Amino acid sequence: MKKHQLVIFGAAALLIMFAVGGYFYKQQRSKKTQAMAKQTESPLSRAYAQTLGPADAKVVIVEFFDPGCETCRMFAAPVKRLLDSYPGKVRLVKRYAPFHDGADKVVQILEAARLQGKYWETLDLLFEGQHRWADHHSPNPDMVWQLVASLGLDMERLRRDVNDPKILAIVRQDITDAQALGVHKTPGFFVNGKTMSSFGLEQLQALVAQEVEAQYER
Amino acid sequence: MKKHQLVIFGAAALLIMFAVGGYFYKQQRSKKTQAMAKQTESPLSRAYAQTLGPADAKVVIVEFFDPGCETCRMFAAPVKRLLDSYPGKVRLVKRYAPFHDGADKVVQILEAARLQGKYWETLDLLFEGQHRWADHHSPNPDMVWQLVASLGLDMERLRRDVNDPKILAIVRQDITDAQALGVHKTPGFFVNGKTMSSFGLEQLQALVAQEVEAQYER
Amino acid sequence: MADATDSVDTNWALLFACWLLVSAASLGSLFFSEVMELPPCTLCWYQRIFMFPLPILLAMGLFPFDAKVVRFALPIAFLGWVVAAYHLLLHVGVIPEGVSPCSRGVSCKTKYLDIFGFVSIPLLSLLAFSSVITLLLILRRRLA
Amino acid sequence: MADATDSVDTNWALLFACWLLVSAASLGSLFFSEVMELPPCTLCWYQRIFMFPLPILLAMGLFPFDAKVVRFALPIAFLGWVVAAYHLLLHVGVIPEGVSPCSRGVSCKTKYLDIFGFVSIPLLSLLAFSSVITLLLILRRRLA
Repeated sequence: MKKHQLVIFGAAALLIMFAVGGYFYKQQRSKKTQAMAKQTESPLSRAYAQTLGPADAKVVIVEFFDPGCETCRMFAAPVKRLLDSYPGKVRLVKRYAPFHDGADKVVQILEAARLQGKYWETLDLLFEGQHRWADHHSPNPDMVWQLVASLGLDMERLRRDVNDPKILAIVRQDITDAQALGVHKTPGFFVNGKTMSSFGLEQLQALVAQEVEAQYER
Repeated sequence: MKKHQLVIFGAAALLIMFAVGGYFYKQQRSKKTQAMAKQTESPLSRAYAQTLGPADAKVVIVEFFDPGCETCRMFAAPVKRLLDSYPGKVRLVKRYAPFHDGADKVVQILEAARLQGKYWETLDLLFEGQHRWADHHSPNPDMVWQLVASLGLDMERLRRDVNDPKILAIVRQDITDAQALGVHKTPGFFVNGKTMSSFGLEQLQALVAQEVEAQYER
Repeated sequence: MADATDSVDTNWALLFACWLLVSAASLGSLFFSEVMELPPCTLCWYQRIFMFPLPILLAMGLFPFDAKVVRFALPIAFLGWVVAAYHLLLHVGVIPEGVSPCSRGVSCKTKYLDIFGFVSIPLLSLLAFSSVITLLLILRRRLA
Repeated sequence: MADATDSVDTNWALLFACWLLVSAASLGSLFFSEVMELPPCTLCWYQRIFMFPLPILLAMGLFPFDAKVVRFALPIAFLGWVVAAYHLLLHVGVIPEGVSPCSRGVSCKTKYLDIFGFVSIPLLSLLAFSSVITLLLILRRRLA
C-alpha cells in the first residue's frame, strides 16, 4: 500500500468511527427519550407544563426554551405556524431551560402571568422586548416588570405570585429535567421524544412531518 | 547582538510588559475599590450585609462567597481566627457570589435563617454538609432543607421567608455588585478595598496585618 | 515498487502511527464535547491546545517524509503531557483541593467519564500524550 | 563576528520578528483571561489552539535556524486565521445571529473590549494571525 493511500484510509477510518459512534450514542439517547414521551409523567412529560394545541394530538413537540435566548425568540413564530399547518394533529409543550443569568426570574414572572391567563401574551411581549432586558452582559429582570406592566395584569397579584412555591418548584423541576435529558442548548426540541439529527428549523419541520405521517397516514 | 541574546532580551521585554501592564491594571482597579470602601453605600459596602466584629473597627474585610464553594468552606475558620488575633480592630462583612448552580437558593435559605437569628449556625452547618448537597453535577437545594431541619428553626416561617422580596433583592444586588467589582472567583476578598496580589490564605493574612498596622500603629 | 519515496519504511510507519494516535485523540476529545456535549474545563482546553495542532504538524511531516517534524512536535507534546499529568493529579485528589478559588463554569475536578471505576478523561489524555512522546522518542533515536 | 552561526542575518531576523509577534499575541490573550479575568468563549479557545503552539514551534526553528519551521507553522497559523475571521464576522453581525442555539457559558458575541469603537478581541486576533502569515510567506519566498 502506498503512503498517501494509508493516510487517506486512516483518516477515513477515524472519521467513520467518529460518525458511527456519534450515531449510536444519539440513537441510544433517543430511545430513552422516546420511552419517556410515552409515559404520562417523566422528565419529558410533566402535567404542569403549558401547552398549545389539542390534548389528543398524536404528535407532541416538547420545547425547552429560555426567554432570554435569541434563537428561542426566532423559533417562536415558525413553530406556531408549524402547528397550524397540521390542524388538530400537533401539540406544543413549553418547558424551561433558563440558562441565561437572571432568566429563571423571568420564567417566574411568565408563570405568574399564566395564573392570570396571559401566558402567550406575556411570552410574545418578553420576546419582543428581549433586546432590551436580556443583554448578555447584564440581564435585567427589573426591566421585565416595566415591560409586562402594559399587559393589563393585576400587578400586585403578579408580584405576589412570582415567589409562589409551586412556581419555584416548576422552574426547578424543568431545570432538573433539562439536565436529565441532555438539553445543554436552547431551544431544545423533542418530537414524540425524537431529537433532530442537527439543529435547525428545517430539520424540525422535517421531523414533525415525518412523525405526522407515521402517526396519521399509515 | 548575538541571536540568543536577542531572544532572551525579547522574551524578557514581553514578560516585563505583561507584568507591568498587569500591575497597573490591578492598581487602577484597586484604587476604585478603595474609594468605594470609604463610602457608606457602594458596591463594596451595603448596609444590609451580615457582619462579624465591632462596627467601629478600622479594618474591614469584605468577603464574597458561595456556600457551594469548597475553597470558601476552607477559608471560613481561618478568617474567623484572623479576626480573633486582632481583637476589636477587624470586621468581617459577608457578601454573596453564588456562582454554583442552585447556590442562590441556598443563599436565600441562609438569609431566611438570619431573620431567625441563626446566620452563623446555619452557615457552619451548610459548609459542614457541603459535600452532600453541593455536588458539582447535581446541586441539590432540597437536601439543604433536610440539613437545616436540625437547627431548631421555625421551618414553616423559613419556607415562607426564603421567597421574601427583600431577600431576593439582597441576592440580586450582591450578584450585581460582585460583577461590578470584578469578582469572578470565590472567595473574593477586599481588605479596606484592597485586593490580594495573588490568591491565598497567607496573602490575606499579610494584607490584614498590613492594614491593621497602617490604621492603628502609625 | 519503482518509486522509492512512496513505499513505506519503518520510520515513516512510526510517524504514521503517531499521526493516527494524535488524530484519534483529537477526534475523541471532540466526541466528548460535540457528541456527548460535555463542556470542556480550562485544563481540558490547555490539553487541546497541545493536542489539536499535532495532527496537522505530523501530517506535514508525512508528505514528504521529514524527520525534522519530530523535533518540532516533541516540545508541544511534552507540554501537553505536563498539563494532563497535573489534571490527573488534581482529579484523583493527590493535589489537595481548594488551593485555588472556585470560579464560574466547569470545574476541572468534575468527573464525567468513569469506566471500570478509574478510566477518566484526564487519564485517557495522559495516556495519549505519553504514547505519542514514546513513539516520537523512538523515532528520534532511530533517526539519530 | 568569528562565529557565523551566531550572527543575525535577514532571514533569521524575520523569523525572530515572527516569534516576537506570536509571543506577544499569546501573552496578550493570557492578559485578557488571567489579569482582566474575561472568560474566553469557545471560538477564543480555538484561536488559542492555533496561536499558543506557535511561540514554541518558532523558537525551535530559531535555534538552530531551520527554514523547515515555516512549512510546519503556516498551516497552523492559517487555521487560526480562519477561526479569527469567522469570529470577527460573527462579532460584527455579518453572519446572522441565531443560526445556532444558545448555550450555557460565554457567548462568542459578547463584546468585552471596545477601543475607539471598533477594536475588539477578534479583530486583534485576526490582525495577529494575518501578520504572522504575511511574515512567514515573505520568509518562504526568500528561502525558496
